[in-house]
Amino acid sequence: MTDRTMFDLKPTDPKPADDKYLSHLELGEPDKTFLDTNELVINMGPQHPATHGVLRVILKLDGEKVLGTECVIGYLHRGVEKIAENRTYTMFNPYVDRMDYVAAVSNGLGYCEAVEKLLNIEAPPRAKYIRVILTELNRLASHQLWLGTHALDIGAMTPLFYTFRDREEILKIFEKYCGARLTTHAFRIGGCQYETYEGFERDVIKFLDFVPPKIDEYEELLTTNRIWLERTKNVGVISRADAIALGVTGPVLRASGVKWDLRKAQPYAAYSDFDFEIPIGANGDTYDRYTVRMEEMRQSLRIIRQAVEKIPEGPIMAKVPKVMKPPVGEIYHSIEAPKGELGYFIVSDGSTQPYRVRIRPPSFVNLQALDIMVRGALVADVIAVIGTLDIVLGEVDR
Amino acid sequence: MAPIGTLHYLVVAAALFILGLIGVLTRRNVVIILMSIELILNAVNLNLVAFSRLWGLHGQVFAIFVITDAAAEAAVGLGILIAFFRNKETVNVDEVDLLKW
Amino acid sequence: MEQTIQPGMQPVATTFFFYLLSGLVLLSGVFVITRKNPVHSALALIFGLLAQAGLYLMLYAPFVAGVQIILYAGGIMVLFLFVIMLVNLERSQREEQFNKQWVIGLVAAVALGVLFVVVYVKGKALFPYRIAQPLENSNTQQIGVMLYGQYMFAFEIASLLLLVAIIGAVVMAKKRI
Amino acid sequence: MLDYITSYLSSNTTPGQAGNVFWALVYIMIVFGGISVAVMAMNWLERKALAHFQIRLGPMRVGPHGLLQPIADAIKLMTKEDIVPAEADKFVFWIAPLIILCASFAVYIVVPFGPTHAITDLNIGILFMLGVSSLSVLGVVMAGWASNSHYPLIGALRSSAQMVSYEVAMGLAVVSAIVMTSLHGLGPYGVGVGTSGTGTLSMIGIVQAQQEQHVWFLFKFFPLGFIAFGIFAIAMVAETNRAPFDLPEAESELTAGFHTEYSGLRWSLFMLGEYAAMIAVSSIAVTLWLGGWYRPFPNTLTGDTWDLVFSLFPGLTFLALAAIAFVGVRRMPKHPYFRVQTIGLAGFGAVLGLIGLILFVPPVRDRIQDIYWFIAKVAGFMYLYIWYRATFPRYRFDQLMKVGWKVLLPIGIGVLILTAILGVVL
Repeated sequence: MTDRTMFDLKPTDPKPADDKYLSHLELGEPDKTFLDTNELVINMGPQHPATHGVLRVILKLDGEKVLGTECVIGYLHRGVEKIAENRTYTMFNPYVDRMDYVAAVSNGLGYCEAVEKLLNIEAPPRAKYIRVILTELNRLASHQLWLGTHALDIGAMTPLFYTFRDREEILKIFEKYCGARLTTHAFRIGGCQYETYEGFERDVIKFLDFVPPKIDEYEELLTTNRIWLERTKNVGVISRADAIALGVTGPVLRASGVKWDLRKAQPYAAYSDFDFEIPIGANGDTYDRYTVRMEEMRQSLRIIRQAVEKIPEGPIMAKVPKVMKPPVGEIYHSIEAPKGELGYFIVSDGSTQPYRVRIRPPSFVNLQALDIMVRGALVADVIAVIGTLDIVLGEVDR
Repeated sequence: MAPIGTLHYLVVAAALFILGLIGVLTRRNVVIILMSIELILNAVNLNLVAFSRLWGLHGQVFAIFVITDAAAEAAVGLGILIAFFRNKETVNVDEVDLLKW
Repeated sequence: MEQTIQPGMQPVATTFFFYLLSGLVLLSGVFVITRKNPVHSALALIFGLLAQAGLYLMLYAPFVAGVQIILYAGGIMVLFLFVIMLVNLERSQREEQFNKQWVIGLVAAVALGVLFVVVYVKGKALFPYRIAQPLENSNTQQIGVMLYGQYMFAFEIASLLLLVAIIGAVVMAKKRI
Repeated sequence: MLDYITSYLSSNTTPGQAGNVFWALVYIMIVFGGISVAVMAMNWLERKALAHFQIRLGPMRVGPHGLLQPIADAIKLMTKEDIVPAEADKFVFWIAPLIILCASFAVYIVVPFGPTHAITDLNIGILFMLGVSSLSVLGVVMAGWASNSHYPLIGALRSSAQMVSYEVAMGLAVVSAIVMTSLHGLGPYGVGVGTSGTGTLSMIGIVQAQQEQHVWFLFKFFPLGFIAFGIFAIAMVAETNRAPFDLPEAESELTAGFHTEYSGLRWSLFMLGEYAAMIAVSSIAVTLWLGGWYRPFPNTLTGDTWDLVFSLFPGLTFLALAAIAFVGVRRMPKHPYFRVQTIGLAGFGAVLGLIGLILFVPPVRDRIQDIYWFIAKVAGFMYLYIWYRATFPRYRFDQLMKVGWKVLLPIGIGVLILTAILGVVL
């Protein structure tokens, strides 16, 4: 088994020219190890149960210790940005749902608001409130899915089923509201297409009463579990400075102790109307990211409750021209998606189709931190860290 | 066929000993030489246990000591082997031709 | 001694099992020293050692058989791992397996074998067909009493030996202590 | 010949000790067949229980409540293509699952289901069990190496390190139980050497020692016996590679660990071996600390009445199972589609009830007692295995090693020393 394979590389060997991936790896001189045998280079993914889709990570291992990683992405690339150049603004709206498919509502919100900014129109207040409610519900669903899969990666099977059970309630509300569960296409440029259905508020309130005990239940299974603590504390630590330097956003950034949340920093939709906290962590390890997300779930519930109570009456759609021809110019608008800052940079040439759309997906940027977080850790930590980064490959590859 | 007596076991032990000896003398791979030494020690053990059927349990007690010894020998032998492998990247005995490195 | 308690296990088909087990022992011995692939050698060694444990059982030495199984399972395990770690199989398959003195080695070994045979044939009186039947039922207890009684000192020395071996192995194998 | 067969029936030893080859073979077949059935039942129970922990239903389609699922799985696995990787070492690849299977089944030779219900009683019983069960690590390493693939190799190396380390803690816990056998109330296995104070390694002897000392070793020198049992209970989970110590086959890290490259029948042999090993180590725990085949309170709740009460348990258990089956029949949807399933479940319940009634017949009742209590205790452990799997996350490899060497081993040594000291002092 010490046979040379095409991936085996000794530090003194000249780098094989044909291996284009490994040639980027700048691992430096690895520590001299117990046996000084060859390092093992293994390929985690793209078909691996714990890489959350089709992420391929090339791991360079010394026994179980990770010397370096290289992410290979693009297995789910569908050219979303290029497609945008051949669609009108309205037609492109459903495509963004397919990026972060577990938080489709957030994607739609970001895109709609960006185009609204470009068109210089504003959605009516009721639409904004509906948007907040649905987006926060979606954040909850996304975090629940993250928790289930993350726990499954670390070996706790059971939370997955609990979170999926409760996520189902959210999806039911989505389904009732707009007919779709996953790729909702809930919002339109200029507001919402659908008025809330009869009993929407009641359903949401019921859900708000239903879910806090469930969140406590997840915490009961994990938060004080010794094995969970050992697996997550001081694992995948990323310092405040590193996190900022790498452009990491969302719960990953907040767990490192940076109080940065676009909902507070540059409020969009109706977020300035609500009162909520931004949970932050201290150490920037996997456990902090876990607690931050758990707390975020509760804060989301708080926001939803306020929104449902204060929801104004009125129109849900602003006056939008039938044929959208935004003035020549460019716009960058970003929102706090469940995974971090989701930004849309749209260049308009004055025609019905955008000249260029560039999307800044949070998962893509957060994934950069993987290498820093797992260097020197063990293989099992790579799994935990991939889980804790909460990446969605649809969004990374677009 | 004659009933199986002590002599039968002794013959097996002798044959095993010779096999081990051939292994030690002719193989180049240290790991296999260590295995051959195990064979030799086991031949000795078989002798001891066979004799213990004639003269009481002392042979079995001694066999246990031999097994202990074999464990110690394997540990030290493999330790030397690692130290050697680290420097020469080989486990062949006839390449051990330096007294120091 | 205590014939009143239990008759002890009666072995069945002694001759058959003797030839089967000793055949296995010798065959695996041959495999150990002839295989090119060291993993196969280690595998053969395990089978040989287990068959030998069977021979010990036939010799009314269950405790030694148990120790053989339990120690060698771990011991050979380690050998296995070392083979996997240290031996570059592809290279070793191409390499010469036997050293240059194999003729001398073979001659010496055969000479020794002849010596054994001579001793056994001449000294048949030394090894009578007598089967003193030690009490199999309390074999372990008797060995325990002997180990902690008569052989106490040797036992302690053995434990010291193991300690020295552990320390020695660690010192030699570890680069930085 | 007939005499040879019938003569054993009047003896009160195991067939191995009586030297009766016929009955020994019969026992071997019964035990191995029973274990195979138990593994299949365990397969179904684990899936059902795990499913209910996780608010799912588990298998429901094949047979009523998925009762025929294990059989369907077995057929599927047997007819599946058996893939051998092209670069694999064919012979080692072929033999590895067999080694695991043999190692985990050979252990049952000495498991005492009752004072006479064991294949044989070896003088080195527990030593034999530990030794043979530790042989399965060889199969694991061979499987991982022979696959000639990275994930299986890492899985195999992890597994070997794990099993070897936890064996040490396990051995220490076992030794402290063996020390307890030597203390007082020496039975037929303790005397006979001339020197009192030697204990026994024989599995039957260990259980009898607990009977003679009027205490399960779990409660002896409280809490020492308890701690030793705890160490064993942790180590045995690690030894069988089950959650939370299932690193060798950590699904999310190493896809499937050492058996990644296996498929079909060979893979099912690994599973069979794993479950058989789980039952085997649970049997060790039951024998050493939980009084083996003895019913609860054999010394305090004595007398004919209590004997009768406890002897009704086996039948009552089966009747309870039958009742559960009939409740299931009642709750079946009244739809023609479910008619076959309803009839099947009713039939299954009827068979269970019939077995329960047969177990009330006095001769059967008295003979089945030991086996029943032994299996009931082992079943408790089996449930624990499932419970662990549903509850715990997985340890990381270095943490696993830390637990083994830095926690369990020192505690084990301490418990052993304290047990010996208390044994001398008391």
